[in-house]
Amino acid sequence: MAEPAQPRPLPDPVTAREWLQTMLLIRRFEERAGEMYAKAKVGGFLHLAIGEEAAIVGCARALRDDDYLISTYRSHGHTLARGSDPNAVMAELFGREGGLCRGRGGSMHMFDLEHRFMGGYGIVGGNLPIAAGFGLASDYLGTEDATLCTFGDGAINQGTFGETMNLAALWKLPVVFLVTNNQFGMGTALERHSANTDLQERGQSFGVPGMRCDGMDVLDTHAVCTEALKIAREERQPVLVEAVTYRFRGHSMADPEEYRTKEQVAEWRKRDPIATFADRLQAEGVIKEGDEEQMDADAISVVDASVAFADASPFPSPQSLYDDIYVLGDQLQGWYSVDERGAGVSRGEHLGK
Amino acid sequence: MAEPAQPRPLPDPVTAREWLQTMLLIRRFEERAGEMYAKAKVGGFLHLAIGEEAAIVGCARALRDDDYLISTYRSHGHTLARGSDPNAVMAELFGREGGLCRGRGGSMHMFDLEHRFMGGYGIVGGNLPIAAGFGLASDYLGTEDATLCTFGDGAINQGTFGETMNLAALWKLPVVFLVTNNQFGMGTALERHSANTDLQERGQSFGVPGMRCDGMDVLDTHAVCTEALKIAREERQPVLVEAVTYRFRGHSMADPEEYRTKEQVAEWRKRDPIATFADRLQAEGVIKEGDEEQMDADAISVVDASVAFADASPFPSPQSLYDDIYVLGDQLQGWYSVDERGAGVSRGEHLGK
Amino acid sequence: MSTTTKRTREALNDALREEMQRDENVLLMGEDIGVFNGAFKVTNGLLKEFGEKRVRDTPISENTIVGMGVGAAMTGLRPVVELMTINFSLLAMDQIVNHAASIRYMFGGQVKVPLVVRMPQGAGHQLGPTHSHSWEALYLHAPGLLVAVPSTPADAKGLLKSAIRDDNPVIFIEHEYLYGQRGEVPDDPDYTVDFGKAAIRREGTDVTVVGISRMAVTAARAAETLASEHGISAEVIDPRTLRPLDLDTILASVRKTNRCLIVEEGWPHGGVGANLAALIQEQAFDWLDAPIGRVTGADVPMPYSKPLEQIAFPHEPQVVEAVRALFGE
Amino acid sequence: MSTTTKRTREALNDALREEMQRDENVLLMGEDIGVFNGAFKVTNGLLKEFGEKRVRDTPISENTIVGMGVGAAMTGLRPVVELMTINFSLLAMDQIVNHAASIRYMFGGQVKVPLVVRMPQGAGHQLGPTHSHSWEALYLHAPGLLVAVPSTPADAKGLLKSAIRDDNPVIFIEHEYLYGQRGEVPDDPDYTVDFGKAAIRREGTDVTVVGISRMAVTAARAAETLASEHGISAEVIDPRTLRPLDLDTILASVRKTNRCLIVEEGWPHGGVGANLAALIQEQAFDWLDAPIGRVTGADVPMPYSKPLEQIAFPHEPQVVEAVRALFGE
Ligand SMILES: Cc1ncc(C[n+]2csc(CCOP(=O)(O)OP(=O)(O)O)c2C)c(N)n1
Ligand SMILES: Cc1ncc(C[n+]2csc(CCOP(=O)(O)OP(=O)(O)O)c2C)c(N)n1
Ligand SMILES: [Mg+2]
Ligand SMILES: [Mg+2]
Repeated sequence: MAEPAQPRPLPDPVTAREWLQTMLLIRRFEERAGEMYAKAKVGGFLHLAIGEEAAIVGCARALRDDDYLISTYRSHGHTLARGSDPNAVMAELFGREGGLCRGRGGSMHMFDLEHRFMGGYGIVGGNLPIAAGFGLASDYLGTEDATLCTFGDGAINQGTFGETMNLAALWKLPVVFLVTNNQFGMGTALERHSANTDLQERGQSFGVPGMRCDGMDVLDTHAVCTEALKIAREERQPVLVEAVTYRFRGHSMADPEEYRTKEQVAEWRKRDPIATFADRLQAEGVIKEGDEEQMDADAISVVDASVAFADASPFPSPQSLYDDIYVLGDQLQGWYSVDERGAGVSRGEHLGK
Repeated sequence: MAEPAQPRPLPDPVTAREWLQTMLLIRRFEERAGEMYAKAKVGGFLHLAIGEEAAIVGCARALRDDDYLISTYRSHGHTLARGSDPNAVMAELFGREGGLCRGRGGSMHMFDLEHRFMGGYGIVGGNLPIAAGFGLASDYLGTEDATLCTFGDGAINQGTFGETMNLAALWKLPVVFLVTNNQFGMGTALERHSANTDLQERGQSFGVPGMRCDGMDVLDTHAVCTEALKIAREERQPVLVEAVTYRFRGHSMADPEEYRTKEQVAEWRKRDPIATFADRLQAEGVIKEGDEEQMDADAISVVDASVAFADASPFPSPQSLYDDIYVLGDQLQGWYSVDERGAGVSRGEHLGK
Repeated sequence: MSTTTKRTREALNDALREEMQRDENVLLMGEDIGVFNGAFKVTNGLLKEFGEKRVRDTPISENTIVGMGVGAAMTGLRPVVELMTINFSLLAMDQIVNHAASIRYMFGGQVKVPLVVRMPQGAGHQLGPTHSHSWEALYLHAPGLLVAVPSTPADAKGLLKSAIRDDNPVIFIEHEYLYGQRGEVPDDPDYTVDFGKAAIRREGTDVTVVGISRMAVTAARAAETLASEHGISAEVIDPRTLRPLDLDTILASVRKTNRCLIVEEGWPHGGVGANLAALIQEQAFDWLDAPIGRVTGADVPMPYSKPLEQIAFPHEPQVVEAVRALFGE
Repeated sequence: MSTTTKRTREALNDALREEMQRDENVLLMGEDIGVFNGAFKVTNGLLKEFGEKRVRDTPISENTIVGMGVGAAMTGLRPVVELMTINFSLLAMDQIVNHAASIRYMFGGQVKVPLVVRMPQGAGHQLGPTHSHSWEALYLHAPGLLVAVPSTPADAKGLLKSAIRDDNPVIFIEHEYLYGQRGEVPDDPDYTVDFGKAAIRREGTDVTVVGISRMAVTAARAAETLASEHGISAEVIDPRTLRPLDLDTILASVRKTNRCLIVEEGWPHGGVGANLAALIQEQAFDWLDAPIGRVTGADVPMPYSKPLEQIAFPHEPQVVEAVRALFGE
């Protein structure tokens, strides 16, 4: 287990409280999502980020509003941190019309354009080139926007990693690549999937400098990501940041966790990013006795409301099946198909001329 | 332009002469192939390795007979160096039944199992995983065979590069990856396609150590590849070797070469790997006045014979079109198809049961 | 022939185990197939039994692990590579089509590539548009590959054993829904199923229904309803392999029934159904009393939301309805 | 409408230039499109004219350059990515199908992906099994993509301009043989060709011949021979785009001629011809007097050797022969 970072100074009290509040929200949201999965309200694969809240909030809070954040299939926390409506996030898990993506994407495919949360992606490594594309657009359009792209330690072995590092360095794109090293790609431990386990070093051969932060420490994650974003934005130099963290739960809901020991999990749980941050805030007088409980209660009530909202939101109508595959218009009015509904052509599919 | 390497000691005279003879053969073969292309005896894309003979012979001679060599679409020289019959290589370029691959592969897809030349591949970067697979088989079968995989500076930006480096390092495969840095990927100069132009460094982030050799110097290339193969074979540790070289001709036959100056080409031509090696051999008394001319004449007559052979070799018969797509046998006797010859099913395609 | 009831995943597991016992050059590679025992538990217990040399957890590098399989197959091994889901196989498509499928041909027959690439596909588990597709049509397109789409535990086992023994690269497509389904599996360790032989799941006289992968099961159920409720006698054919394709059996059936419906889970344009319809109408035009019908998955990236997903792939009622439409009902 | 004679590659070059002039957010990315002026010279002169910001030589990283195109398209640009040959697009298939095609749908319509991926395909230049295939069928399979297969310089220009202006991801498939072919191209810079509208290349009454990409040209030549030597009047249709597909025009023709042949260069199993045959027999069964015929590329990885290559893709005589076979000749 990596050593904790040296203590960083706290931000102003309002900010510090907001970070704690957001981490609590994510924690409670994830727990509830897990419960809803057990109740079959949520389907598919559900990947929780419990334990990784500091890595999420620390990086998200280093962003400006106009910056782009892009993540993986483990991204409820990221979109919440970015400001998405918890109701819509929960409704997405429920597969409802009121979901962030109208129920089309589900847990693995969150997206919130308004808050520049540019998506969770189900293909490991698939989001790196896309992130570089955002950086290219920012550069091309001459904006000051930067992009932060998170992915896992397992994703670092995909071909897109090397390709994207080289291109981002070559074209001097304002992108920070954040590898969330939670020690495992599914059931495969870091040292069993990577010859070089020093992940922040993995970009160096391509000309991308690396930094490491303590992903269990929201302050350290925030400070390092802020620095990295500054370099990306001002020096037009991509940076690879490794956030060392741990997921407390299984990879997804169906995971017997035979690949790690209970002791290892317990060790890491001692460094719970929420508890440690709350302790610090209390020690420094930013929150007082009872504050955390109140904030937690607030988080729970937001989550409660999200479940109520999701439950009340209707399922997408069958008629909407073909919506939004294409941008329809003068040129493309529809298309021919046959499908599950028998031999005829179906709504939305006929070329309406 | 990189500095020439420090002079290395010569091997024994018989060996030294053989190296020179092989480089001359490759040079003359390539020149003649170019002429045959101009005469439309050879079709498709023709990529010549003129200027890269030292990089080819130097690495090929570092191999044992049972080692595997695998290369790219620029591999006439590699297969010749490995011992393939020049007649069959030329016949392959002519698309004849007597070709190395019975005319199916052409210039870009040479292969000679008998000499463990494991193929030229037309997909940039496609041969790296395959080379790792050879290494895996050697390891699995417990042989002492090593694999040497050559590819270009342009190929180093493919995703397969990073994926293969990691896997080869993780599984400790006995493979040497030789990046033939001839300064260009087609018309794109090294510094325009790679953020980090120190190519031997490109494997380090993945745990693959790098070495560099002077690819214009057969002795240096041989020495460095020998060292690398020893590490790969004995320490079960993949190595990345960069051979710094230059192609004197265009990327393929249709190349206006607008991406480089005549001066640059002229500078590199001064370091012609054959001329410099011949001079050295003469200076050290391994060959005497007139020897090189005789060896060159021998090379030319071998190439002459190869053209005569290729010309006399028949084209594949139309009936052989469907040969060797599948290994046929009890289970697979053929398959159904319709094709260019009209609506019926064709020979080799009918499931004859 | 004695049999035992097994789930498809157990039958596949048995096939892998038996072939590994039979031939020491058979090895498994894939993401989380070892310590994790496989995302869908097909490789359960095999690491323990055969060790790290023969059951290899890989990094997440689809193109390279398939490519290593190609290379290892060219030099004496018989690798079985698992890709976690068919959607991820697009990352390996270059190694599968430009390399595995072409190498023997382009090198003039000097070398063979006895590689098996196993992967599950299919909708129904709300995995959304990056994990749920059915793409057998992408692979049947390419000469040089063999393609299997088993629908029963027995076929899964018998075809996988044949695939491992075959000297050609095989794309072996499993279905996530079928993993948990049970069936009788022969105990004989030498039991194999030949490629290129369709199975007639149910004999019938009025219409031929061809079902692909899971849809062979759906088609068979629909046939029961057609018989009991509509007096239509459907012959249900499961081609089991798409390359080679046992067109003879399908044609013989269509020439008898004079009507045909093809049921698949994949997308309609350029799907298996289109391919079969084209072949059948070419070879049996004069026997057809109605157009060849198709029931396919919807022409959409698979949505997550359950009610949308459920209407985006075929179920028994759609098959019944489509067959009846062939009779003008 | 005034026109000028141009080669396809010039027409494409004009389309790129005009759209870049019209919209400053159009940019080009690809291997050797700049300093080298394009492997097939389609981008000739554009780097010089528009500079390095808008004409970008990339490293050899197909999946990532397409993926960057996806990302840039999602955030305000209109990237046109060139892949040097369709075979290499398999490396980018994950970004094309799992990402470009799915993103709008899976994110509930919040974002669009106005990306064009251009690439040449086709045999005839002895480029062997890694550079010569015709794979439009791989891409027409996937909902979310549009697919264009122009066969004339005018269509190449008009469709490429439409593709760049369209808000959907477009797979734009050129043909290496056609690059050098000449034709009349309208001068009007606002000339575009709509997707989803087939072109009737030749009117006829006896048989409908549908030709895809280069095969539209081959089919038109065959039609002349059929008329002059065999008294058969063929109507030749070039669908021009495969998604959307103008099935109406094809059906109207088949309902008039009662016979149909589809000519394509790609592989037969799961090809465009199979798809069209399935659709046509479904919608026009009662009008068909003969099975729908197909002439396709041979079911082989494309061989290098010239005589083998030449028999591995369709030529005019095979089309003539296949049409005559539809009349029992
Ligand atoms: C291309 C691809 N291959 C495999 C998978 C299956 N898969 C999903 S998550 C995962 C592990 C990823 O690990 P990591 O990148 O460390 O992220 P984490 O789950 O730890 O957040 C795998 C193998 C996938 N979704 N996409
Ligand atoms: C996947 C793929 N992309 C693009 C090409 C086209 N192409 C052929 S050679 C080449 C340049 C390769 O350069 P390098 O690797 O340096 O090798 P060199 O030609 O210099 O020997 C390119 C882009 C290809 N064959 N395969
Ligand atoms: Mg991880
Ligand atoms: Mg090069």
